[in-house]
Amino acid sequence: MRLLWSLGLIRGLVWGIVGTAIGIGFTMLVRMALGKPAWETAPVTFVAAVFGTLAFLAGVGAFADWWRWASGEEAGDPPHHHEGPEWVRYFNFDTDHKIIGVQYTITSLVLMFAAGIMALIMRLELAQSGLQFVTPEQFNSAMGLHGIVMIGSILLGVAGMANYLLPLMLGAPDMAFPRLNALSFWVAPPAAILLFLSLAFGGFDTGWTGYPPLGAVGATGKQFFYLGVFFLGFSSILGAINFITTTLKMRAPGMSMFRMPIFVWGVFAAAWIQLTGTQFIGTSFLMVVLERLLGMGFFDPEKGGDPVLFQHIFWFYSHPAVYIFVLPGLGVISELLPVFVRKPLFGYKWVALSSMGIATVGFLVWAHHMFTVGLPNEANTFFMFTTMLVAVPTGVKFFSWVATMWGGKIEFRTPMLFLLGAFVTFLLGGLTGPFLAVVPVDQYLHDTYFVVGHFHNTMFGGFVFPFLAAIYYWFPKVTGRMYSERLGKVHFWLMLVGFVAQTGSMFQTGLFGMRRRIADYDPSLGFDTIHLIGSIGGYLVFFSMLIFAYNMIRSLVAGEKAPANPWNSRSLEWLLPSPVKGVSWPTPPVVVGHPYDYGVPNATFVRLAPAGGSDRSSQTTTPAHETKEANR
Amino acid sequence: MNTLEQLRAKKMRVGWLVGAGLAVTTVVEYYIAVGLARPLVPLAIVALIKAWLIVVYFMHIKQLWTSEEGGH
Amino acid sequence: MKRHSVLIPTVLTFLLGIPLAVLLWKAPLLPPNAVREGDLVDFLFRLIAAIAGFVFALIVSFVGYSLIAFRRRPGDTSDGPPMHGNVPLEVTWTVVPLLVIFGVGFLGTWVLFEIDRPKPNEMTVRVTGFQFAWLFEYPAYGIRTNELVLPVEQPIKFEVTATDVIHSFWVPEFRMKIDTIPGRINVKRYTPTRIGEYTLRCAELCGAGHYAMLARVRVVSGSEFLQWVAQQSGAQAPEETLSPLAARGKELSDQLGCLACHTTDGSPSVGPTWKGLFGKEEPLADGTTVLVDEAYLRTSILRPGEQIVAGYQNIMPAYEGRLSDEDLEAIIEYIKTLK
Amino acid sequence: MSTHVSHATYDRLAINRLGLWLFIFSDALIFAILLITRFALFGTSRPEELNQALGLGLTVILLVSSLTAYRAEAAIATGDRSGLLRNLLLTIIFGTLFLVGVVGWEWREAPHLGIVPQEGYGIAFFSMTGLHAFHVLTGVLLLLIVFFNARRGAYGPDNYWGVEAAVKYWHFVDVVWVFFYPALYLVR
Repeated sequence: MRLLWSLGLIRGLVWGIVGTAIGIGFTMLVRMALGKPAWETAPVTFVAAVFGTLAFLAGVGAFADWWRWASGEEAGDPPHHHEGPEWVRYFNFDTDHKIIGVQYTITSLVLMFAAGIMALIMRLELAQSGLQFVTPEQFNSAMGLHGIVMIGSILLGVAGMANYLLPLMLGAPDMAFPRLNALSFWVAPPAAILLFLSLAFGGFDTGWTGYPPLGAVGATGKQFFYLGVFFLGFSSILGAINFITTTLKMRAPGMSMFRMPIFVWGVFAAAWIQLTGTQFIGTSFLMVVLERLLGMGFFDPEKGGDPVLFQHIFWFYSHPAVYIFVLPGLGVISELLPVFVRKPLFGYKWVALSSMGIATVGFLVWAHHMFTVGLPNEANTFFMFTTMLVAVPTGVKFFSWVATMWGGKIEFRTPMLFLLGAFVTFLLGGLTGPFLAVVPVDQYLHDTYFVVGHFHNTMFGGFVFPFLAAIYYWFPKVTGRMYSERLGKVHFWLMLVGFVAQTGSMFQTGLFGMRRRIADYDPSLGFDTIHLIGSIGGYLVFFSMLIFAYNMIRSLVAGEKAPANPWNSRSLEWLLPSPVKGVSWPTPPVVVGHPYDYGVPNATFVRLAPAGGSDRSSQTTTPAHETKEANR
Repeated sequence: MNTLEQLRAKKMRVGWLVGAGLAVTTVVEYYIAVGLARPLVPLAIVALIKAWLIVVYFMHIKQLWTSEEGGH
Repeated sequence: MKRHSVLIPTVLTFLLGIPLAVLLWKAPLLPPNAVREGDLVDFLFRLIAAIAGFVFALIVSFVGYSLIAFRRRPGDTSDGPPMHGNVPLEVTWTVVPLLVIFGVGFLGTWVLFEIDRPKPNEMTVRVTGFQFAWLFEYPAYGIRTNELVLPVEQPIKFEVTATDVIHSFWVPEFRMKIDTIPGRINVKRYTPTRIGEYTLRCAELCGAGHYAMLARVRVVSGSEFLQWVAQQSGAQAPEETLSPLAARGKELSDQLGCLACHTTDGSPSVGPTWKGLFGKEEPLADGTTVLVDEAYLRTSILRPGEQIVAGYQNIMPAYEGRLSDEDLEAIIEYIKTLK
Repeated sequence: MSTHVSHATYDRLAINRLGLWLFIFSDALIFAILLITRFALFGTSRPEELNQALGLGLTVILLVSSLTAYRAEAAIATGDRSGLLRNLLLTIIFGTLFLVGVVGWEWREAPHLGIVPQEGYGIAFFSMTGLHAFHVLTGVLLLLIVFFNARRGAYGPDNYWGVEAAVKYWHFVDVVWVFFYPALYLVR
C-alpha cells in the first residue's frame, strides 16, 4: 500500500478524482448561487475536468518545488539521486531527462496501440459495404479518436526521443528546465484520459479537426475532446521551450550549430513550430468551447461569426504540425543512415538547413487544406505555389540520402531496414503530395481516401518507421540489452507489406471517389474487395506491432548484454555507459570535429578531457591518435 | 556603493523618460483616434512605438544577445 | 576505392521511368469525366502522375542499385569513402525541382482560372445542404426538388450554401467539389457533357448521417429537361385532395429534406417510409413496439434519438427548436394522409 | 564558436531569460489570434457607446504600473530593498485597480450599451478583455508572491531573477494592452 502510494501516477489519479468531485461540487454551488439549475452537463463537467487535471498534477507532485519557491523556501537544484527501487522513478515526477524520455516514449506507444485499436474498428467496419458492427456515431468517434490520439502519440514520441537524446547528444548534464520538462510530460496522461472520456459523454462525430458549426453543437463528448487537445498542446509548448533553450544554450564547448548531430537540427526546427503554432490550435479549440459554453458565436454566422475563420486559425497550426512529426523523424533517418552506410552524411549543412526551410515554408501553406472552401482564386494560387515549394527542401533531404548511400557499405540491421521502409513510404507520400497541392486536382481529390493514403504514407515514412528505427537503435543505450534481430526483421517485413496493402487500397479507392470519414459506402461502387485487402493490411500492421511489443518486453528481461557501442557509432551518446546512470554529462566533453566523419582517417569528434590527460576520443575505426582539429 | 547609487539614478532617469514617452504617445494616440477618419495605420504605428519602448527599455530584450547588462 | 559509375542506375531510371510515366498518363485512374471543365483537370492529373512516376523510377533505381551494389560484404569492417558533399549537385537538385514546380504551378493556375471563368447564358441552380439531405432550386423555373436534373451542354452556375453545418457539394464525375458553408454562398461552374445518372455525395464530415447524405443527379437532353420542368411545375401545385394544412405539410417536408430519407410510396430508404405509417405498430431497436400516433411522431421529429425503429440508424437531425408548432402539425397532418 | 577547453558552467541567468522570452513569445500569439479574429469579423468598425474615458483611464493605469514595475527592478538591481517593496506594492495596487476597472466596471456597463457577450462586437470585446484580465490576474498573483518573498529578504542586487521574471511578465501583459486598447476602443 505504501509502495502504491509512492507512485506518483496512483497519487495523481486519486487526487484527480477528488479534484473532479470538488470541481463538480464547486460548479454546482456557484450555479445555485447564481440562481440556475445546479446540474447542467456541459459546464459542470468542463470545470470538473479542469479541476481534475490540476489536481492530478498536484497529486503527482508537479507543483511541489514551485510551491516551495513561492512560500519562500530554497528549492535548490532538482535532485539526481533517488532512494528505493529504480522502476518507481518511472511512475513519479522525476526531473531526469532520461527518465522523462522513457516515460514519454512508453506513453506514446501505449497511446499508439489504443489509437491502433480504433483503426481496427474502422477497418473491420469498412471491410465490407453495409453497416455490420458499429453505428455511424460509434464509427465517427472511433475515427476522431484514432486521429487525435495518434497525433498525441506522435507528439509524445517526438518528445520522448528528443528528451532522451538531446542532452546526451549535446553533452549537457540535463535539459535546460528539468522541472518544466517533467511537468510537460505529466500534463499528457490526464489529457489522454480526457480524450477517451469523450466516449462516455456521447463521443464526438467531428473527426479530429473539430470544425464548427458541427463541433459547436451536439454531444458533451466534444468538449472533452477539445479540452484534451488543449492540454496536449500546452504540454507540447512547454516541451518546445526546453528543446530550444537546451539546443541554444547547453551545447558542449566547441559544438557549433553546424557540428550538432543532425537529429538535433530536426528537433530544433520542429520545436519552433511547436512553440508558435500550437497556440493556434489551442486557441481555436478554446474559442469553440467558449461558443459551446457561453454562446459566444465566434464561428456562428448568425451571431456575426464566421466558420471559415476557424479553419484559418486551425490549419495555421495543424499543417505545420505535420512537420513537428516529420522533421524529427527525418532527423532520425539522417542521423542513422551514416552509421549503417559507414559514410559521412552527404551535404550536412544542406540537410540541416532544409529542416529550417521546411519549418519556415510550412507556415505559409495552411490554406491548401481549404482549397474547396471557396477562397478567392488568387489566394488559392498563392497557396498552391507555397505548398509545392515544400517539395524543394524535402527533395534536398531525399537526394542527400541517396547520395549518402552511394558507394557506402550498407549493413542491413533492423534499424536500417526501418530506414528503408521510411524511404519507400515517405517517397510514396511525397509523390502523392503534388496532386493535392495543385488546386483543380485537389478539388477532385480533397476529402477522399487518396488524401488519407497520402498522409498515412507521410506519417509512416516521416515518423512511424523512423521512430521504430530509433527505438531499435537506441534500445541498447536505454536498457543495456540487445533486442532480437530476427523478430525485428519479421516485424519490419510484416509491417511494410501490411502497410503498403492498406494504403494502396486507400489510393485506389480514393481515386475512384471514395469519400473520407464515412461509415459505409455504396456497394455499387465495387470497392468491397479492395477494402477487404486494405483491412487485412491494417490488421497485419497491428499484428506486427504485437511482435514488436513482445520483442521489446522479452529483450528487456532476457536480452543479451549489449556491447558498449553496438553500431560503431561516432555519436556522443555512445561514449557513455549503457544505460546512462546519474547526471548525463557531469563534465561536458569538448567537441573538436564533425559528427559524421566516417571513413576519414584519424578524425576525432570529441575529446573527453578531464584531469589526468587520459583522453578518450570518439574514434571508431582508426586507433586513438593524438587529437587533431578536423579540417571541416 | 557610490557607483550603485549612480547606476540607480541613471536607471530611474531612463524610467521617467520612457514613462514620459508612453504618456505622450498615449495622448497622441487618443487624438489621432478622435481626429482622423481612418486612424487604423497611424494607430498601429503608434502602438508599435509604444511596444518598442516597453520591450527595449523596460524588458531589456537586448539581454538576449548581449550578456553584459544585468549580469546578476 | 573503386569508383562506381552512375551509368547503370541512369539507364535503369529511363527503362523504368518512361514506361511508368506513359502508363500513368494513359491509365484510367479516375471515374469517367462528365463535364467540360473536367477535361482540363484530368489533363493536369495525368501530367502530375507521369512526372511523379518518373521521379519514383529515378529514386527507386538509384536506391535499389545502391542496396545491391553497396551492401556490406561478409568480413568487411571498413568504412565507406568519406564524401562530404558536392555543391554543384546540391544546387542541381534544388533548382531542377524548383523549375518543374513552377511549370506545373503555372499550368495549374491557368486551369484554375479557366474552369472558374463565367460563361455566357449560364443557368443558375441554387444548392442548399443540410443534415442530411440536399435541396435544389431552379430560380428560372421556380422549382425546388431533392433530385438534381441538368440539361446536357448547358453551362450551369451553382450557388451553394448550407443551413446548419458545413457540407461539400461533390459529384465525382463532375470532378471539382465546393464546400457549402452556412452564411456564405459559394459559386462553382460546370457544363455537363455526358447524359447519364450520377450521385451527389456530401464530401465534408457533417455528422452521423454524413455517409448517407446523397442525392440523385441526372444529366438529360434539352428536351427531356423541359419535359421534367413542366412536370415539376405541375407537381408543385398542391393536390386538391389535400387539406390546406396537409398541403402545407407536404411542401414543408419537401423543403426540409424529410423526403430525402423517407419515401411516400412505401419503398425502402434511409428512414422508414411514411406510407401507412400512421396508426401502425412499429418495432423499436430496444425490442419494444410502439403505436405510431401523433405523440410518437412529434417526439420522433423533435428528438429522433429517443425511439429508434428497429433496423434503422439514428442519423436524423433533431428538429427541436427548428420547427414551429404549426409547421410540425402540418407535417404530421401530411403523414396522416399517406394511407 | 571557438573550442575553448573549460568546464562549462552554464549561464543559468541567460538560460532562464531565453526560456521566459520563448514563453512570452508563444503566449503573445494567443492575443495575436484574438486580435486577428477581431479584425476578421468586424473590420475596423466598433460601437459608438464604448466608455472612452474609462478606456483611456485604464490604459494610463496600466502604463503607470509598468513604470513602477520597472522602478522595482531597477531598485533591487542597485540594492535598494525598500524601493523594491514600495514599487512592487504600487504595481500590485495599479494592477488590481485595472482588474476592477475592466471586470467590475466596464463589463457591467458594456451589456447596457447593447453589447451582449454572445454576438456581434461583444464576442471580440469580452474574449479579448477577458483573456487579458486573466493574464493581469496571474501577473498580480506573481507580483504578490515576489512581494512577500522580497519582504523576507529573498532578493539582493546579485540575485533577483524572481523579481526580473515577474516584472518581465508584467511588462508583457502591458504590451498586449498597448495593442488591445486601440483595437478595441479607438479604430474606426
